Amino acid sequence: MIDLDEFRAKARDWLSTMAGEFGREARRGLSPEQDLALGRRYMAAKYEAGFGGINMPVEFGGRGLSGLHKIVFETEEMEIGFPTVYFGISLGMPIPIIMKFCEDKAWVRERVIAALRGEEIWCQLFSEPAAGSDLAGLRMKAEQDGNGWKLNGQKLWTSHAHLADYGIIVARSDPNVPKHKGLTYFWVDMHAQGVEAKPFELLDHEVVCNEVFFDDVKLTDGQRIGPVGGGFGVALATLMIERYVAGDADGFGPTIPFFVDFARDVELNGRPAIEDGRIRSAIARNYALRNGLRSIRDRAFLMMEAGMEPGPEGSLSKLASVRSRQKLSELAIDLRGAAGLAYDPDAGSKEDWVSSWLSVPTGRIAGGADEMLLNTIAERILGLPQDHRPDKGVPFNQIPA
Amino acid sequence: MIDLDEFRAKARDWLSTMAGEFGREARRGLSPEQDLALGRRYMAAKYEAGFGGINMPVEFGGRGLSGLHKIVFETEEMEIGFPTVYFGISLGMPIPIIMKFCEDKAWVRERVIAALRGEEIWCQLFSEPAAGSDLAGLRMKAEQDGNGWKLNGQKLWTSHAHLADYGIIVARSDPNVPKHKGLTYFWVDMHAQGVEAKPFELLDHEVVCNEVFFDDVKLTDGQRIGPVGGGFGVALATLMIERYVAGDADGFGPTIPFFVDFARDVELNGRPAIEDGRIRSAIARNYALRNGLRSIRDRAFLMMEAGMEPGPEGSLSKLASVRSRQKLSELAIDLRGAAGLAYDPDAGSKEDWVSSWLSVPTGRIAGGADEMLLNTIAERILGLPQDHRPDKGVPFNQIPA
Amino acid sequence: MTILYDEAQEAIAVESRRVLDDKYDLQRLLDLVDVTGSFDEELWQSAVEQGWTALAVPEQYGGLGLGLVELGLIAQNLGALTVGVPFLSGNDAFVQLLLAGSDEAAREAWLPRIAAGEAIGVAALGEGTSPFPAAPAATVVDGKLSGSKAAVAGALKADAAVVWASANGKPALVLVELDDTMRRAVDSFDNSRLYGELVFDGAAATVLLEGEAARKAALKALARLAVVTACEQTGGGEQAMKIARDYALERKAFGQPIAAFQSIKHRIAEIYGLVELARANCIDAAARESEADFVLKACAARLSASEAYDTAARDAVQIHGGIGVTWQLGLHLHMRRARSLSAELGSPLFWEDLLVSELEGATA
Amino acid sequence: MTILYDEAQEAIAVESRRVLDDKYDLQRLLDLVDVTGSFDEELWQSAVEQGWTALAVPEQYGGLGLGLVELGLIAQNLGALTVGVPFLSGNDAFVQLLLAGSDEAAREAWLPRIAAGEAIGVAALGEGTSPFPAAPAATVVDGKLSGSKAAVAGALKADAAVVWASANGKPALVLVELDDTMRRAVDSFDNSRLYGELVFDGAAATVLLEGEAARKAALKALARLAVVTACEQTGGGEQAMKIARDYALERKAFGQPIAAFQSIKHRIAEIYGLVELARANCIDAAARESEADFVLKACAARLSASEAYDTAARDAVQIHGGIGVTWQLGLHLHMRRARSLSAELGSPLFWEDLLVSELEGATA
Repeated sequence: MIDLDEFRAKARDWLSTMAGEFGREARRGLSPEQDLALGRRYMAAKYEAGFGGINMPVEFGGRGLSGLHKIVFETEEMEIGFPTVYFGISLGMPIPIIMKFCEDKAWVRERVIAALRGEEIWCQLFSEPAAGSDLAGLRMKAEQDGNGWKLNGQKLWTSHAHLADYGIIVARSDPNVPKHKGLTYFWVDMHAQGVEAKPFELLDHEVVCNEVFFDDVKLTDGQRIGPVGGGFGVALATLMIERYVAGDADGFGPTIPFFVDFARDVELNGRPAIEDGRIRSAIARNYALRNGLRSIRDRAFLMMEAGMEPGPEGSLSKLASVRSRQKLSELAIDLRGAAGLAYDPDAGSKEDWVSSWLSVPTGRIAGGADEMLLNTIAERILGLPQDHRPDKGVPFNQIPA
Repeated sequence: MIDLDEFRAKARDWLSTMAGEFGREARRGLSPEQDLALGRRYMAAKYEAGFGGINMPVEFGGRGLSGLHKIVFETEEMEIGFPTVYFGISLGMPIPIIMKFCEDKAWVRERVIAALRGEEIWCQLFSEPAAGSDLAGLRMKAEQDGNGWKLNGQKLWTSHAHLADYGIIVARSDPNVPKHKGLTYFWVDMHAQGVEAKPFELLDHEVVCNEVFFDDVKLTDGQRIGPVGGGFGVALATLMIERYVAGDADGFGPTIPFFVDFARDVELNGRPAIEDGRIRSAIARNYALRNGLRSIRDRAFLMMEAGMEPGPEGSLSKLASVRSRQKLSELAIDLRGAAGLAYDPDAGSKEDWVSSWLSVPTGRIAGGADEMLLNTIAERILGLPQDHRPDKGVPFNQIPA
Repeated sequence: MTILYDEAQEAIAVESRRVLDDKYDLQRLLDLVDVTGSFDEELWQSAVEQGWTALAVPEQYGGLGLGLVELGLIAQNLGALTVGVPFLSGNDAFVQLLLAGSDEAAREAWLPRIAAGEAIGVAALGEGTSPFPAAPAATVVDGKLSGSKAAVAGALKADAAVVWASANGKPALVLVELDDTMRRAVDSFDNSRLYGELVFDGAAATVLLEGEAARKAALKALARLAVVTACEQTGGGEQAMKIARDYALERKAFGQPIAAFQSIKHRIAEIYGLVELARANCIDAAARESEADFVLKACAARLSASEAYDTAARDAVQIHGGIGVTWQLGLHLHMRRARSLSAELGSPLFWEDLLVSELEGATA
Repeated sequence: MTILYDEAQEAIAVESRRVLDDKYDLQRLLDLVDVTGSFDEELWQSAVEQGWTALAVPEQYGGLGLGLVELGLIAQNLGALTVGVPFLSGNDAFVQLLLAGSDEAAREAWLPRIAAGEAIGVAALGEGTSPFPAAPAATVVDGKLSGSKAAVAGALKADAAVVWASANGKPALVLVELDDTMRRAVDSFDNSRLYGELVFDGAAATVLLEGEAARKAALKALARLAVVTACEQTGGGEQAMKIARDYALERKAFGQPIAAFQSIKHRIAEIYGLVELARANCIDAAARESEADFVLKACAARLSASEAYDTAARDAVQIHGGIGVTWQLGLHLHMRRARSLSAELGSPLFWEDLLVSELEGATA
């Protein structure tokens, strides 16, 4: 297998040749449709260049390298701001799940390659209006229908569902057993009769999430993934895949050097703000926090490289980095006083404090709200008791709504 | 009734004549025994001067003035640092309770006057090893014994029990009913056969709290306060008395002006620390917090004076002020760096940062831990649900220990 | 002045809230967010009809002659509903500065129109990042004002401004009509605040006050602006707290309302504490306008109210989970307003510094 | 240097903890708190026997020639048990400063004795409230040192010090034997740190380094001291967190372990996060000693470890309720140690400023 440093060098070379056509600058001012089209072309180019499906098995069209190779590539790729956002979930969870669970290998290989090339997009239909943090509380109904199944109900928060060709979905196949036990997992064709995705706007006008309605949508039993009633287990396996995805110590917001430059420019009491103790404190504290997160990540990489299981402290990354980003963004805006009131909707959240501040609440919720992450740390790492759960062991249809 | 301003003026006059004999300076270097003896003499002088039992009924030996008069006097009194600490609980809860509930009025009058003059001290025997925040979880056993009762068990955290002549106590008279329902309330003679108070040290060597053991201690039924099984109600009434006692916006620690003076003296990077933004922030934030608490208190006084019920926001006082004191004390010590390591055990916690810092954890727990205060605000003021309580409605002797 | 509300004040609080609740329209507010220069004209008309513009104008100029306490009660209700009319505090600062000067003609010209809702005034004190520069760069020479002043709420629709400027090497407060003034509109994340920089290029300016008298009057006007804004922030914080509480009681997860989880429950209790401290500081400050420590108290109100609203808005969104970050729910209106009210009068750091300076003055 | 521990390092961590656990005696530690000039002699003897004094001394001077990573592992264990022997970090700084200079005779005289546990050294850098004054007031004239240096851990028992002083108008590092030096003992809230001010009145001083070379060596020694101390703080924080966790699992209220209440549960999880960030920064810094950004990384370790220990100690006491504030439980040993380790190397504010200065240097 190609050595990591050599791989990084190759990746950098290739990425730098792509920056002009597909990078941050090339995307400025594009409509969402144009940006998606650009993204599809970039994915195809990436696949041709041998950087698609880096750690996926060769038999499915991947490159058969390690997860570390993938992380190295993506870290470099993120710097340049390519239009990859549409394909992250698609390739992150649904594709690995169908590779792992679906039996028709030829069909899977077709799907994987189409997804890697940006030709097809998959979405993940988990959350519902009454089932967010409490995933097992979902109500989407899956009924036996002849040899197959019939889906009825509503999903919510489904990212990119309006762009998606396929989806993975968890539904309730048996309401008479406790809630974790009555779920079954399927893949669905998003173009099938009865599926309707309605995108809606987030607080910064971003259109990513959808309500998705299922009205008597027919599935074959071949679309089932895992056993009947075993859907919660497959869902957990799906979510576990997220665990080793590269985080960002800056919480996907501006970096500390970016803040330092800002604090040199902006004035406080007629002097550069960076001379003020409060600003120095904010810089130092946030630097220390993010340096710690980077050190944790680096150690995890080294352990994976050495064939060891990384420590559980990796679960701090999103929790700590996004909160750090939120506070620093607020401070930056306030520091500018009346001059901080302006907003440029086209600015990116890594380069603009207002954009960062407006989109950060989504980051604190997506992929596990702070409160759920704290529970996970407390329960799984520290062995503290689960919260009281009145719904535990109660048949789903007897839990008061 | 004497007007408040006139009363304040009279109180100030009298207090200033007492400062030399009984004030902070006079107490410096005294042994605990000497300080207590001085305190008893001060209480007697106060009673003679007409400032004892300010808001207690005249029939019991009090002065029959309003609660506001009492608060005005005590605010002035606190400034001078008299040795009143031994009598605060005694006069604060047990004496009002016996005035309210005991039927032998002549006996009550004797006790009240003796307590006001500092001749007798009462303690409050509530908490136990397994019953702190969860008072109703107490285990002290009260068994019917002929016409009277017999107490067996242990109390904990009883302030001044080793100095006390009498106490009020809650005990479990019936373990077969849910825990709030099986309690009965009594007064006890602390010199009776079988009572043993063992004082112990807190982390700053202060000796206030006791373990108190009861070994077949006999009581008459006349010592019962309230109905059999009605002890929890009387206990709550006792705790409610605390509610309108004057708080201290400085959390019984150093004031903001004291910190300002300190921050002018201490150097940071070769300049007075007060010029640094972080120090200015700490001053401003803590000033704003404490000014808010003072405004809440002043408004409560005015409402009481106008015959209205003050708002529930008074319950913030201890929670907010003691946390503010803790953080500011830590900052002050750290600011001095290596020079902040010295400790003078004789210094008071309103005038010395290390003393304040060492004793502040007790303040965060005594009179309701932060967590309990937040629960009270959430449940009683905001109408949020009670925590899950697996012991609710379960007979006491069936709750797993 | 007492810190207990009298009956008339209680009535103002209740009645103004009723009017606002009647007029409240979430969709209208959402529509305003993205359009620079937009505000809620319908609601403003009601405000004028209700006499809110006349409230703190002296009776001799056609006003009701009421004070900071009453104004604060209205501001609190405006804040609670994140209304799209940014004129109350600016008008008041404008009125106060005219009253502080000695130009009776200017007062007679403007105050009745302000009271009647026919004109809108602002105080333009800040420049760059500073809400109150010691030596303003805007300069008056021979009655002509040049220079630019930082974005002020309401500026895009204002008819006149009192401007903090330099004249003859000393600071001064000058009155300027804005008919011909260039306004650099700010495309903001909270557009119904009508933010605009004012750019003066030889505008006719009447000097109201000069030197130390001007500085004192400007500082006091800024402090009063801070108190009115703090009331607005307190109202916003309280409302965000209540929205979070109601949602936490209704939303269930794991078989119980999420309010039963202490991470939610205690957080709401902490916000309650911040809101009550802010309210207490606002009441205290409003009652001490004529005292020597008014600026100090105003700083305390400003700081605690900014913290309360900021925390309430941030946590309310977080407590809502996914639904909290949707455009349509509109909870982001509180998040936006919390930030805009915090930034528009200068950062908390400015107010911390000012508070300590006042405290140092008092204890020196 | 890698940031994964190798087998030898893992062994040091496990073995040193075993030795310390064997020797741990709460009552002995409690007895030390109030007695100025006391320390845990028995434990110190074990430390010497275990070779911890020789650990980071080069082999040519009778040491084991190991580095900061190994030292940090021992420090972490010392911190976990709030031991009463304050010599590890001071010895190390003393050794490092002798190594930085070029006085081979001094090295040969002192390093073998330090390694053998026969002598104790300290670095006396601070004065007044500053842990590292730019222009030290202590002055060397004609080989005689005068002036006083701020309290240093271990000073009351130290045999020699490297002192940050001024010589010929330039900063210098000088070696002084302390036999005849007056030590102003500090009656402290954490007496087993053996704090004493050193008061020099014409003590014989050997100049090790002068000028910019001295400044660089002193800053690097201070940074290394900060990393060793940060490891000690991290160990203390982790232990306080575990004590709180164990108590919360065992203590019941309202019919369930208090750990089931989110206010307790989430607080412990937050402390876990702080401890892991501190550990990660310590590991990172220890591995970068020879890099240009070592001081920067040391500042990060110092700041996050101070915060972690402070929070862990404060919250552990609070989580314990009443029992937590008793003398006899001894949890206050963590509270005291958290404070003393935070203050003895200068306040967090100093380290914040230093971190930003380093960062500004790096990104300028």
